[in-house]
Amino acid sequence: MSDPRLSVIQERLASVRRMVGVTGGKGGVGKTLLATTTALLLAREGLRVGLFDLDFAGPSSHVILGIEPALPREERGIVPPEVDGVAYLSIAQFAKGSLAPLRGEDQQNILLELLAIAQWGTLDLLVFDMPPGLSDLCLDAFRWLPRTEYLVPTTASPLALAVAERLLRLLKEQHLPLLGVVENLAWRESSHVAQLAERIGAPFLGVIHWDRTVEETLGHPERLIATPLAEELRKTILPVLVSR
Amino acid sequence: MSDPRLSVIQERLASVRRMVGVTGGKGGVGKTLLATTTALLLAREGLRVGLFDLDFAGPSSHVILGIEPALPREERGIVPPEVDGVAYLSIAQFAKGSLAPLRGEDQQNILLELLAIAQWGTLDLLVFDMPPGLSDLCLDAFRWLPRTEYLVPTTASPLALAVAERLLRLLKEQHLPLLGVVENLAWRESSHVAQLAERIGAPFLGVIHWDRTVEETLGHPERLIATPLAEELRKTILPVLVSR
Amino acid sequence: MHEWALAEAIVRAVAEHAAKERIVRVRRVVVQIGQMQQIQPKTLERLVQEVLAKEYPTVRGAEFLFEEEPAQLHCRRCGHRWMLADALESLDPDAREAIHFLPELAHSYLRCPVCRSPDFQLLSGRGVTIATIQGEVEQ
Amino acid sequence: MHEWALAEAIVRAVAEHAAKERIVRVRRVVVQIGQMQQIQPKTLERLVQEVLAKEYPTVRGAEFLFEEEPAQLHCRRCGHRWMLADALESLDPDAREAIHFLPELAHSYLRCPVCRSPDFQLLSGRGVTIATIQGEVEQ
Ligand SMILES: Nc1ncnc2c1ncn2[C@@H]1O[C@H](COP(=O)(O)OP(=O)(O)O)[C@@H](O)[C@H]1O
Ligand SMILES: Nc1ncnc2c1ncn2[C@@H]1O[C@H](COP(=O)(O)OP(=O)(O)O)[C@@H](O)[C@H]1O
Ligand SMILES: [Mg+2]
Ligand SMILES: [Mg+2]
Ligand SMILES: [Mg+2]
Ligand SMILES: [Mg+2]
Ligand code: NI
Ligand code: NI
Ligand SMILES: [Zn+2]
Ligand SMILES: [Zn+2]
Repeated sequence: MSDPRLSVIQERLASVRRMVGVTGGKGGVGKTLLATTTALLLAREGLRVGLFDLDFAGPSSHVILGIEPALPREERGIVPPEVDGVAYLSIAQFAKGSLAPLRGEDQQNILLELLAIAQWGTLDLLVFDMPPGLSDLCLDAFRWLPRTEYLVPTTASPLALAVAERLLRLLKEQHLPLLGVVENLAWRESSHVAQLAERIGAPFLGVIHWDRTVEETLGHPERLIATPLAEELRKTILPVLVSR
Repeated sequence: MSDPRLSVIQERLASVRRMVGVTGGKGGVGKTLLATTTALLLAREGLRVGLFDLDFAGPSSHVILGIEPALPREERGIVPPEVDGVAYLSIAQFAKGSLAPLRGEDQQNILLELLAIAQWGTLDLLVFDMPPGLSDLCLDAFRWLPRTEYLVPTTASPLALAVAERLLRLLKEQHLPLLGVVENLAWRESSHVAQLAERIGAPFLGVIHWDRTVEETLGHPERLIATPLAEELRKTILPVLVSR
Repeated sequence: MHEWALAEAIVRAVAEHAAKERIVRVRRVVVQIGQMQQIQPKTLERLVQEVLAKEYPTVRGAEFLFEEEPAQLHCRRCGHRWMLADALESLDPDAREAIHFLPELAHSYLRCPVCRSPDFQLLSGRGVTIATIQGEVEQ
Repeated sequence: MHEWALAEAIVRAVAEHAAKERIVRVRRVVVQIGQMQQIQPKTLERLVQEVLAKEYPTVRGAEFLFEEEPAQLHCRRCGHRWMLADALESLDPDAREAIHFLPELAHSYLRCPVCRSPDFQLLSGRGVTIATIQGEVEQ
């Protein structure tokens, strides 16, 4: 017998119009900050937005949102609570402070369980904050969340570019929807990211600069969406998410 | 029957005096850059040093070393080639450009295979560049490389601190040797990392500043070890590695 | 009741299986409930009937049997195998609740009784699985 | 010859097993060689004897049998199962060499024949395993 949870995933996401995975291979390129800020901004644009932190081995979006994670309410499953206008789900809501290391197979089980029990309801957009590394979660998203469109932030550092390139080639090879590449944490002019996008044949969405003011605002969504970073997100990322 | 590879791991590492894992939970805190630069610096101090890139899902140390990865020579196993005085092993030497995503169980198998076949010979110190996330590789290092002493770089960002704290508590709970915590990528005064170390009861080794010059030197070890970053590593990290 | 979501998953999985195997009427379904997930068979039974009341004509009327599956764990570090038995009962309610939702969170609250490692595997008794589906096949 | 390292692993594992089970003289060992790793039984046989020439008195003189184990793969995305057969032969030498060292690198060079996914599992035929150890136990 196949796993009964597989039989309800599509049902649970049936009223979610679009799914967007923020991924990039490398850690520290800003996936979590961009995914979270983007979700907050979209909610202010009047869209019904969800944010699902898929970094089960190292969740951190709750720190940006500034919440004390608590168990979601139960109703025909669990209902992702609304945080600053965003329906929000993270393993931190279940594990609180004490999250032990989780192997890939455990992460896979957690993903499946949460997909089976989370009642997202009607959403215009569900944003996935993906973990670093091309590993289990990335493959599981490919098979269980095939509608996901990908946004790939990377820095211009050769270390990040090498990993981003592998990921982009994989998305292309597997014919997965690729919204585009963004350069993040820019602190000087560079054309490396734009060139990579061009070489791969991926849309280049623009540059997000290193914003010295953003760190103070972590934990304070209202202040976060008023930063220069948020302003740049409005110009680079929001158009591809709001347009269609 | 147990896996025959398990029977030779200790033998292969029998002449390695110390093993040091650079780990930190979060991606992008500088694990790879610090592990690689530290290995290069130690080699210049006259120590016999090895560097083993354990980030099988996103290797990048070869980019810092500036090598075109090639298959290691075979002799009673494989012999990690010497790169700038450092015995070096990375999955990039086998996979070249085309590394597909690897699940945790595949990474575990790769670790076991490489531990079984790599002939490190006599080393004063073997440095492990660990992957981000508290996941398979971290748990496998605990069980198969129990002598490993850990160095934990983190930035002062609350996002990185949250993950570093979980990791440090785990190392403490499991009574694993903890060399200390370093603040990396510092661009302004902050006492958060020092305070975390104090709270956990871990040695605080000092601060490594964000170095604007380092990016140009990636791929050029001789230039990398002449940067302000390398100078700071000599003061913070080298003492705990050379001393004993 | 997050159990409702699992009850629906079970019913849908049975209905899908029936459709695929050309079963026109499901007679009997055996469901195993892993001890880790701490779900009451009575609760799941009631919720399965609630789900069935609305849809799924091929499954309605089937007898559902719920069996509790004991949890067995295996330490990856020292090789020790053990039964969970009533280790869950000694945990505080928050920990039990977390494991109720996500059995993998057991790694945060339990340790190998021999070597204290959190690196153990859930061999059995994790969650809800369907063991048997019997019914009448289309002629 | 990186195979030497694996031959040593096999011999040490047999010697450890013998010591634990109080086998004073190992008679017969069956080793399976996974097809993925593309190791010649003849080569492994020779290297095992080379290793044995130096140490391991309880194992020396034992008969070693090497069996090739066909590789079976299973696609996690579409569920397809297939035998590797001679798919390896059609790869370029670099790819074969990479898989020879690290069978997991097959994910970089092979795809599911049905859905083209790189997300498959090596069910069997990965690498070197010991199937049987027979010998005389201490009285
Ligand atoms: N544009 C930016 N300006 C300033 N800081 C940033 C920017 N993007 C990311 N950061 C910071 O960089 C660090 C890594 O970002 P994070 O979102 O956690 O990356 P990832 O999720 O890819 O690992 C965090 O401390 C975050 O606050
Ligand atoms: N002290 C520093 N000064 C400047 N750049 C740094 C410093 N430490 C790390 N970096 C850069 O930050 C990025 C992340 O570092 P990396 O070593 O890849 O982190 P990790 O291995 O933890 O993911 C890289 O582009 C690296 O060159
Ligand atoms: Mg992140
Ligand atoms: Mg790294
Ligand atoms: Mg409950
Ligand atoms: Mg060869
Ligand atoms: Ni419940
Ligand atoms: Ni070989
Ligand atoms: Zn144990
Ligand atoms: Zn397939």
